[in-house]
Amino acid sequence: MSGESLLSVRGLVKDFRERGFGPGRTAVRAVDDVSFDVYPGETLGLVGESGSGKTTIGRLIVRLEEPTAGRIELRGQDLRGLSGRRSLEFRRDVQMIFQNTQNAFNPRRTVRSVLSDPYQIHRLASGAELEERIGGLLRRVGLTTPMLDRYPQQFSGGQRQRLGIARALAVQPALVVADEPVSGLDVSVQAQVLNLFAELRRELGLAMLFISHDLRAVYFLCERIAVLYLGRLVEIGPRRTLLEDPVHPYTRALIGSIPAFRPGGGFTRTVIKGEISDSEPVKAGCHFAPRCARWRELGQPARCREERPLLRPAAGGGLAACHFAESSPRPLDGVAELAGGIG
Amino acid sequence: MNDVKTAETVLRVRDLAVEFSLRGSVARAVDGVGFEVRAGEIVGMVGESGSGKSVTMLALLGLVPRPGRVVAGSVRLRDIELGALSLRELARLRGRQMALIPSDAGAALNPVTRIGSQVGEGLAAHLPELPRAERPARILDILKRVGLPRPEQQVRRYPHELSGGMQQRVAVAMGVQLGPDLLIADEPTTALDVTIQAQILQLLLDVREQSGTSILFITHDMTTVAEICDRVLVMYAGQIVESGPVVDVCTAPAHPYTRALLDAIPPLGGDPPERLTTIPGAPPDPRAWPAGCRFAERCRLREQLGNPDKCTSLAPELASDGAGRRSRCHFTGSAAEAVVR
Amino acid sequence: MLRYALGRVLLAVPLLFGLSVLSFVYVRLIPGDPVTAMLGVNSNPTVVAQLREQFGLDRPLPGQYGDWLAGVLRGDFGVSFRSQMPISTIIVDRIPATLQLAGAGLVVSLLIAIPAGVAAGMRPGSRLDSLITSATLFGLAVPAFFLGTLLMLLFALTLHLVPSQGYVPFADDPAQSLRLTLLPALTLGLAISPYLARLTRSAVVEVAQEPFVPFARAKGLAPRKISVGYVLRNALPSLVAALGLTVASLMAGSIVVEALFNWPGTGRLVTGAVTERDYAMVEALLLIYGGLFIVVNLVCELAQSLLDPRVRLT
Amino acid sequence: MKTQVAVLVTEPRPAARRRVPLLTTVGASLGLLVLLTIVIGPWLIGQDPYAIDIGNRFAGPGGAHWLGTDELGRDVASRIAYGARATALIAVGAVAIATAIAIPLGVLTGFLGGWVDLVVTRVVDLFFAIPSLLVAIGVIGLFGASVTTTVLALGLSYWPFYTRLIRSAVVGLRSRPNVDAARVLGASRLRVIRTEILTGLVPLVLVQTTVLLGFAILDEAALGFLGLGVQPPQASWGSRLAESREFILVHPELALVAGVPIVLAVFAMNLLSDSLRDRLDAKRTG
Repeated sequence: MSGESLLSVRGLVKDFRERGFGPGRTAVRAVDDVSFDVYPGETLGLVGESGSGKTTIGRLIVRLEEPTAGRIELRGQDLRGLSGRRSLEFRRDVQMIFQNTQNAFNPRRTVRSVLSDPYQIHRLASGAELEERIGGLLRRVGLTTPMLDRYPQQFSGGQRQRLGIARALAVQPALVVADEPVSGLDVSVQAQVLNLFAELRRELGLAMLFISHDLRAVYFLCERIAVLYLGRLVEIGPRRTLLEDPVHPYTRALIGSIPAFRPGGGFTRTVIKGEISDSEPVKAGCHFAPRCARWRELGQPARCREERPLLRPAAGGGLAACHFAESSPRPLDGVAELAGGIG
Repeated sequence: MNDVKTAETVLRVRDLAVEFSLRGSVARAVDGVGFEVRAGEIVGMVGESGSGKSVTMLALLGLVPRPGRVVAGSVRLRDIELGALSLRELARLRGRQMALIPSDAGAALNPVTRIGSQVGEGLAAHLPELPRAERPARILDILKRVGLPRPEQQVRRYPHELSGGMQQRVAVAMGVQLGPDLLIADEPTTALDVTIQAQILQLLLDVREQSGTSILFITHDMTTVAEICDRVLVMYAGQIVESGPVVDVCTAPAHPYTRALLDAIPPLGGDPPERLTTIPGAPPDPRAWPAGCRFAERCRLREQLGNPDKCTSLAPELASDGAGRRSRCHFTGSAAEAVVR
Repeated sequence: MLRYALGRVLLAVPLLFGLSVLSFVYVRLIPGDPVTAMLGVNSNPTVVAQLREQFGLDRPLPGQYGDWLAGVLRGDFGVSFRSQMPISTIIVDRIPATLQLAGAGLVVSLLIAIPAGVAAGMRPGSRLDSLITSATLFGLAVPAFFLGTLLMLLFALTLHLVPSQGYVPFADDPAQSLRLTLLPALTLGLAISPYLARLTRSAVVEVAQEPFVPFARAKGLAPRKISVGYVLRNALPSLVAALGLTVASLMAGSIVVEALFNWPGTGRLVTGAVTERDYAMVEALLLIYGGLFIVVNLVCELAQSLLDPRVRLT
Repeated sequence: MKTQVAVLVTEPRPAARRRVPLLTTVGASLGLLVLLTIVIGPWLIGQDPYAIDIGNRFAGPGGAHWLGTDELGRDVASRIAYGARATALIAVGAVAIATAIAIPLGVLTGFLGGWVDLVVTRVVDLFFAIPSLLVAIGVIGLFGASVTTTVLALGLSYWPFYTRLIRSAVVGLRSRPNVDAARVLGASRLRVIRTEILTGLVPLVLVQTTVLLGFAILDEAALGFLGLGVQPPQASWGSRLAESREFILVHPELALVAGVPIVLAVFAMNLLSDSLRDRLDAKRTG
């Protein structure tokens, strides 16, 4: 991860105001001062549980939402206040793949009509050339041209997600934001779609922000992984470091709660107490403190409640936001075993 | 857990078949499913969407929605033949001897009824002899047992005021409160965050530990099966294609579908592979199951064996190896293994 | 909850205000001069001038509106041009008859529609559902006056069971009053019930598809408990809201039914006022009908939120 | 308990399986009958609807007068057939007016949201608060009763409810991910409205058109009955009712004969709209 970054996110904040009237409405901070970079050709995984703000970050980057504060830069150009033609050019650079395959398409439009959109909007092709390019696009994602006259609901979930990928790739973007693209798919179909992603990346040199709650899918596809908790980035680093030597207590808990797949090994998950919802986060302090095992081990130091931990370099080339990152013992003794997969 | 093999049988399902007739065509969603669940055992039922696992579950409960209908088979719970029961008797049995834990408790709880009265409904329906005055104590007791924090406050709340994990705990409480012989858990953790999943699975294991309840665990996730189940049933295209002890099935799958399913799981750790192993194609249409093996079209083993005709012409039986494992494949065994390795 | 209720009430205030402006402006929209429109072109100029002054038409509009609104708030809607009587007196005089008809009609329609809608909605696609759905589709096609004529022909003119037309105040002769109410109420109720039955059915169908219904069955609850405690209870909030909207049909239906049965209610006033160009009366009736609709729907919305704990939070 | 039955059972609602074909056939046949009455009815009957024959009042059906004669000795059948033309014209015109207001306004408010939505929706609510028949009566009160004002009155009485319907549909459509996808591709607002919103409104508008046509026929008749619709002697279904009403106690059969075509036509519309609803619903969920 050297060289110029393609996408640079700095101090991103997004507040959502409750619907209603008057000044009594409370604002929810969905994204809280998040910064990271995506480099050309790289895939960054964004993991977190519900309420972590991962989807909002994706929507902010593709400008479906406007940030409350912070900068999003593409190749050094600030995206705020892009207008007209420049905004359209940006759309060619950054595309999105959506989660819900059922609703991601208009059920009343044929595949041909939907896939014509990008070419018509950006005036890239028309007539016979348009036809040819749509056909090529469809073949590229593993579908066939006779499918052009069908409606999206006549496809299976996996095929529909291929259509979603085709739609995003039509404008040949430099960066693709994929929001939970494989959740809701069966395991075998999920593997097909993940392979397609891997293939496209290799061949097109695509950079990708891959948003998912599924650490297995993220680990397969992403060189680097960023972990979010309640709107904040708590750890970011190369995938192996993050998995095998996580620094932040939440990252450890998250990795520990994933089934390791060691048949015969029994139930070995780390069960962390409490839920996101019942820990009223102290704005000034660490959001994870109320559920943090290390915080309890260390005798509940006041610092965790009073001072917001900032991202600092950690061993292994990553960054972590924890006051007591250094004082921690190595997390898992059986990393090699965990890594074994199913052979 | 150790004496599971000798324990008595709680649930015995034989040749179960469920059909859906629609616009003249008939889809046999469940076709000849048979299995047993023994006392204190957790049996996993794994399959992808359309495999028939959910319809099987609904058939066990006698809740197959129209236009579906159970056309054959027998379901015995302990010594009761469920098919012979009247609707009223079946209703009395549901929730008491056989209980369901739903996949999405948030949607399965009645949104307009307080948690306490909702848990109490089961008591009122199944234990009418229990004095009304004793119900609140029973309700609090069971909510405490499932680890619901501050149950005295929660009983007065509505479902939407609880988090997903808390809702799921309430659903578990409803399932276990009358000490059922069999608990059917329908993807009980799919809708939850991974840290909460761990909590709920731990809870189910605790329930089994404390009360010896058998659990039929329905899921699409092989990794969860591997860690909490004793035995596993793998379903494909309306049939069981393989069953056996979890460790055996997961480490040395006998059926090519099971193997493919396990291979498709992205490995966690080390250097990831360039590509994942996938299952080509899609499951067959339930309105026209193929004559031979239903997995033949997508089967790698068949390809490696040179596409023998037998696979497409003759439907394989679910053959037992005599040691508690069954597999629905013509080529299970050493000959095929030799070719594959 | 209080916040929600307060918000709802506050939303109704500008609506009522808007309605008053609309009713006021309506009369001023009449092409040309309202007085000339009422009296005809060749009318006596002295009378015209007198009337103009009486209506305050010679003063600026905001002032006119202010006076009119102040009067309305005191219950004074002005004087009917035709009868030269205070409009409020006329309307108050007519209200009991309309309420009696509308109330009885509503009861009839509820008695038919709720059971029919629930029966159909509980088992969508069943024979019973097909039958009820077809019946409602046919019922929706039968105009109130047609239905009323049929009923009148059958029960009054052929069987001579009840009088065909007329009205007696309940206080004067309860028995006769009820006998006379029978046909009009039946007509009104039957006319509205298909609409209400369809609303009930769709509310029930929607709830019956929710996952908590099969889960309730899996818990072994009795079918009665499920249909009442789960399906009907969850459908209730939307039913109450639908009932609020039904008031509009009730009002429209009563205009026609009153005309058919010579029923001396406010509905007769509406037709009379329009044909006789009694604009002050039209103005008052618009305000009263609209205001009633707004208030009834406000009450229904509040009741709906009381019935649904999920609404209370917002 | 989210069952995967839905995956298998492609029919979204088990409802309306056997029902649709039969009732659709009935609806379509009735609709065709009404259409034939409008197009060739007058020619087929071959009687002048305005020819008065005082000597032959209240004649029963038979002979040259298929449905008998009315209080002025005019041919009832031909008055109904000619009246069907006027009524159809009024219904189509009223629905066209309501649609022309409701679609742009509903799309504008539902899609843009914000203060435009807030303000316009309040105004719509205001008109919605007045029962539609009352609105129609009010419009007629302003401009007097005629064919033109009836069209206007009915059109203006339907738009508030129709606009609300369109708006809420648009709000639902707007939040679907396919709209996000179009925006991310760089589609302008107008393009999003054209490709994602308007296409999504097609089923609703089709269904509502048939529903409103039925309403309009009923309301034209109601206005006629109240003496506020098309004025006699001009033939329309409503004016036919107005004429027969005077004799309702003596010759109620005249009112009934006048009502039957209304019932049949509206029933046809209702059946068509219902089967349309089922079919389009099924298509949507695949």
